[in-house]
Amino acid sequence: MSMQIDTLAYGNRLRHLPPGQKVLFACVLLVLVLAGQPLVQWSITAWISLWIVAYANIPFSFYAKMVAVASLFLFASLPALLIEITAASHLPANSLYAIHVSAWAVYLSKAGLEKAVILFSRSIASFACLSFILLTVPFAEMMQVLKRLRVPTLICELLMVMYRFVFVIWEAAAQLYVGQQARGGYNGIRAGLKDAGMLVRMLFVRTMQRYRQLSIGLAARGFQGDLRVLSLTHYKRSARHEAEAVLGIVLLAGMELWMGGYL
Amino acid sequence: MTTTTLLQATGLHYTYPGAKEPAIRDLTLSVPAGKKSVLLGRNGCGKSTLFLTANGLCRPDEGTVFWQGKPVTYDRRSLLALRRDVGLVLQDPEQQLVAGTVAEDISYGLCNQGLPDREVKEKVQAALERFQLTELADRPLHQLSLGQKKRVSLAGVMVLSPQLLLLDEPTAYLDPSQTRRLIEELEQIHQAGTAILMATHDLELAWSWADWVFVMENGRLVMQGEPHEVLVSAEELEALQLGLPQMVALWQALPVRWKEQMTNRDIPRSIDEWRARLAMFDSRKDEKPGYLLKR
Amino acid sequence: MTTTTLLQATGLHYTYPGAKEPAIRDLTLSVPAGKKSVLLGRNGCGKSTLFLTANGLCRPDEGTVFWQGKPVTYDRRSLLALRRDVGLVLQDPEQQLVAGTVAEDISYGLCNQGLPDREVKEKVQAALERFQLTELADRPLHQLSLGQKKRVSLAGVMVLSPQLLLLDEPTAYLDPSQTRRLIEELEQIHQAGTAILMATHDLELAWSWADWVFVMENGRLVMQGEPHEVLVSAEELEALQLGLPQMVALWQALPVRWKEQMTNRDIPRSIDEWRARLAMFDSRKDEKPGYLLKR
Amino acid sequence: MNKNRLIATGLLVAAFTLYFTLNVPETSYAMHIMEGFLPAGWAIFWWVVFLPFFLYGLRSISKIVKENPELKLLLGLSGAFTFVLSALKMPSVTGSSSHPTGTGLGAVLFGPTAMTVLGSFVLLFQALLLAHGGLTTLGANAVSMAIVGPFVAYGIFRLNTRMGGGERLGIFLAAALADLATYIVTSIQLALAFPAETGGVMASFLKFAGIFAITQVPLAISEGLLTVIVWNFLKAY
Repeated sequence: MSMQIDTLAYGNRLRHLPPGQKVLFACVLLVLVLAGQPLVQWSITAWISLWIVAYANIPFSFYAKMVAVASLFLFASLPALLIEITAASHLPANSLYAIHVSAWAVYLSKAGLEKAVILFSRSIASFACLSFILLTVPFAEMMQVLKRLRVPTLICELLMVMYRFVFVIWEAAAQLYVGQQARGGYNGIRAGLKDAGMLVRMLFVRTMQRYRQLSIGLAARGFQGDLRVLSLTHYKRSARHEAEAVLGIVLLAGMELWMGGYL
Repeated sequence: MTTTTLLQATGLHYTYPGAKEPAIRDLTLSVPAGKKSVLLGRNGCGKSTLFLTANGLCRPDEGTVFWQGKPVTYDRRSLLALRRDVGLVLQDPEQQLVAGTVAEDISYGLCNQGLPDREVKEKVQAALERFQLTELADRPLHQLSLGQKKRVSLAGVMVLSPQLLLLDEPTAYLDPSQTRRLIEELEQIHQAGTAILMATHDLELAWSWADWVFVMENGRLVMQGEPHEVLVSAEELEALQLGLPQMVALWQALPVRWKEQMTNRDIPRSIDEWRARLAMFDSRKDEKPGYLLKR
Repeated sequence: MTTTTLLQATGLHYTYPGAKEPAIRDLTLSVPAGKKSVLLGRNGCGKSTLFLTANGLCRPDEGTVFWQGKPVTYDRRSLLALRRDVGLVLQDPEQQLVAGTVAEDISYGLCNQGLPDREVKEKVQAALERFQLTELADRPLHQLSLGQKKRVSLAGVMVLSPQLLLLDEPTAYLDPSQTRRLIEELEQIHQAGTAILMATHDLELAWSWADWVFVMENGRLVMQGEPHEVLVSAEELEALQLGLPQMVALWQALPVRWKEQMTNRDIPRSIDEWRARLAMFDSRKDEKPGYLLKR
Repeated sequence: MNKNRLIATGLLVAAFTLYFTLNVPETSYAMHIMEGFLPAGWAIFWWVVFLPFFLYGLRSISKIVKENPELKLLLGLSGAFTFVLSALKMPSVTGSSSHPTGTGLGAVLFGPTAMTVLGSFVLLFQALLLAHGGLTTLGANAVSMAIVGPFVAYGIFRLNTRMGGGERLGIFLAAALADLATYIVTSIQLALAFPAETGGVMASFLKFAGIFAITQVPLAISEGLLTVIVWNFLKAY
């Protein structure tokens, strides 16, 4: 696994827009998706994908792969939604396909299929909105949004340390993995499990070392119990993007109302 | 600049909890203001412990640390002030960097000092420019190269305008061009009035760069002085398992009769000085100097 | 020893997943048997990637790696054999040490090779003695000093009797005496028939130690040859931001008319050689040589 | 009808093929309920269930941290460690690569309340850095992975110790059962949101649980084994 989302987010072309605006935009759309009709949901998917791929300049192949991987959950759940089992005598008339096993019937339910279709459009659209946040608001800026939302300081501080060291520890794990392989490790499943155990242990030991070192390193910088930092970033609002966002949301909301949704 | 003493330590002893041997023992030294000092010594000789003590992170079991003549008291306020005045850059930048982005990280020390936001931002801005980090300001730390990380950790310390900068092996793992760049930055820092004390294993660097040399062995200070006093005796340095800087050894190996002809017989401290010493021989112009002498 | 080729790479390209720029591109090189080679280049030039490729840890996107003339196939068996024959010592020993104690760690590679327990024990015992680690055998790794850790990581690789030893900046953070000791150990390893390829930033070490020099830049091999071919042109090396080894620069700066009088005009590769070149001038014995020449 | 049948069969085959081909390396990520999968009502419901636990955990952490602020660093590092653990691809009993969730080990090492907070953070990072799970479904995922998992692990470990079971057995059971509990809770959450046409929630639960068992049972076993190995190593250290 590589943390490519993070890398792409720092290089996205909508980086200069205020992060609060981007998060708000995606959240409004997310609400519309959760409450909306499939047609509205598909429109949102298309529109936000345009923002992601065209405006933010995220490679389409990466975005598509991200959606595909996330959809795994959807596909994994499909059989449970579609296939129903019942006594043969109770088989609904609108079943799409049925196999009879003695007194039982295993069938594809029409209602299940409809549910799956709805679920499909909702999940994909919501995921697209989430992706917009992931790919256009880098984590450090997300933290600024959280601070503005008055999320407790302790949460912000812990998230900051975590974010910083996720990458350090990840790097350490990758290095250890390479180190083991270079000495012929991971040779077979049993040895592999043992090697993985060694790696996790070393990683734990190293994490504790890091803790001791970091306490010293930060104390040297005057750590007094707070992990407060300030950000310098200047964001530029863009009238064009704001106009498109507002207009689009109004149109989508209108479409939803017109189609008799429960907004 | 007068050569007042910035940091002074008298009779320090410190033993890490659980350790058998003390890490520093009966250590007495004075770090002069306005100088570029290096601290030499084998691994485990107590260099790092001395740094931690200088910054107030280790409280010595015995002895006293003085900062600008006043003994360091270990209450919170004076420690905070000491840590502003004595900047410590540790070996591994990962040890010292904590925030999400470069600019945020540089602001950390300032925020700890409780400065108002506007001032913090101004100072961070200035530090970013000074260390040529402006372009990286919004980059997350994990995307930086080692050289860049080291620059950020230096910037995060220098932004507090310390009067003494302690550096623990800043050149390790740097390539020659990165090392050169770091030395240039340190030169600027020194010019701007900050005293520097650098722990290093690089004897060549010590020879060419330092104004003052400390040598530690086994928790004690065993030699100190100007480079041409400390770094020229093969026997003494060999006994400390350090060896001579190459330039010194090579100069000393030059035939005595050549050296006698020279006007300036000091051991050169840079290649340029080396050339200058020898220039008189080629200035007789019995032939065109090789192209390598051009530059 | 004949100079056959141990490791050969032709037209290698490799781009890390998600990276924009390839880490190595169109890289073709041969590592000769029986030599002590160094690999120079700025940080990020692709040295480490080359090492990983040589050990079969990176599978190149294009190009082929040959081991003793045969292309490396990436199946499990041949990889295991390759990793026995090509020992890789990484920069930071922490990257490589995985077990609880010194002896356990040294046995790790042997166990992976599936050797019988008795043989493993014998070999570990021999390695402990050879690297003077016997006393530390049962010590937990985190109690060791850096120099000891580096020795353990070297022992853990050498215990497999590789034919080629790859070392990634082995001298970083070592003090001069530890560095000297490491070089002695490498000398023994080389004498015993193992070829060595060391990545380093230490130009002095490259000059004094290597038989063969590779220089990489931007993922490509840009220079190779014997030290006196590669490490003597200030202009070329400056362009690669490397600079000359000090000894070469100082020698080149000696007046031409002095050098003309010498019988052997090769650039010396050690202080002893330097003295030997110049000895003829002092052998005229117009005065007693300085005490520093005694040694 | 005939056409419908064909489409339905095709969809089913496609779904299974996709599931089994794409699934292999990402096995256990399939346990994160994806963004938008739960209807709004259920998403909110699980957030409401989750928050009190989270706030309780946060309060207990903030007390500890007030006394010793350095522990913030330890907690942050532990969170990062857990996240990395959850993102590592590990050899699994089935031979494929998958990952351990690490909640079992974390709960035994750091205690279940701290693990609730750290676990939620790990889920947030998984959502933000890896796009696994989601924000609206974070509540539901946190209930199964950051609350039930750690508490089960901790409870089992304590229970086993009290009953005089061996430590290794306790660790194995704690890690493996925490995984299983997580997956059962997820199945319940899905079943509640999507009851079956016939048989209701119970039938739906069996279906979801049955599907996820393919990946989650072997995973739970390998996580249990791995945790024991790690535990042994840690004790030696």
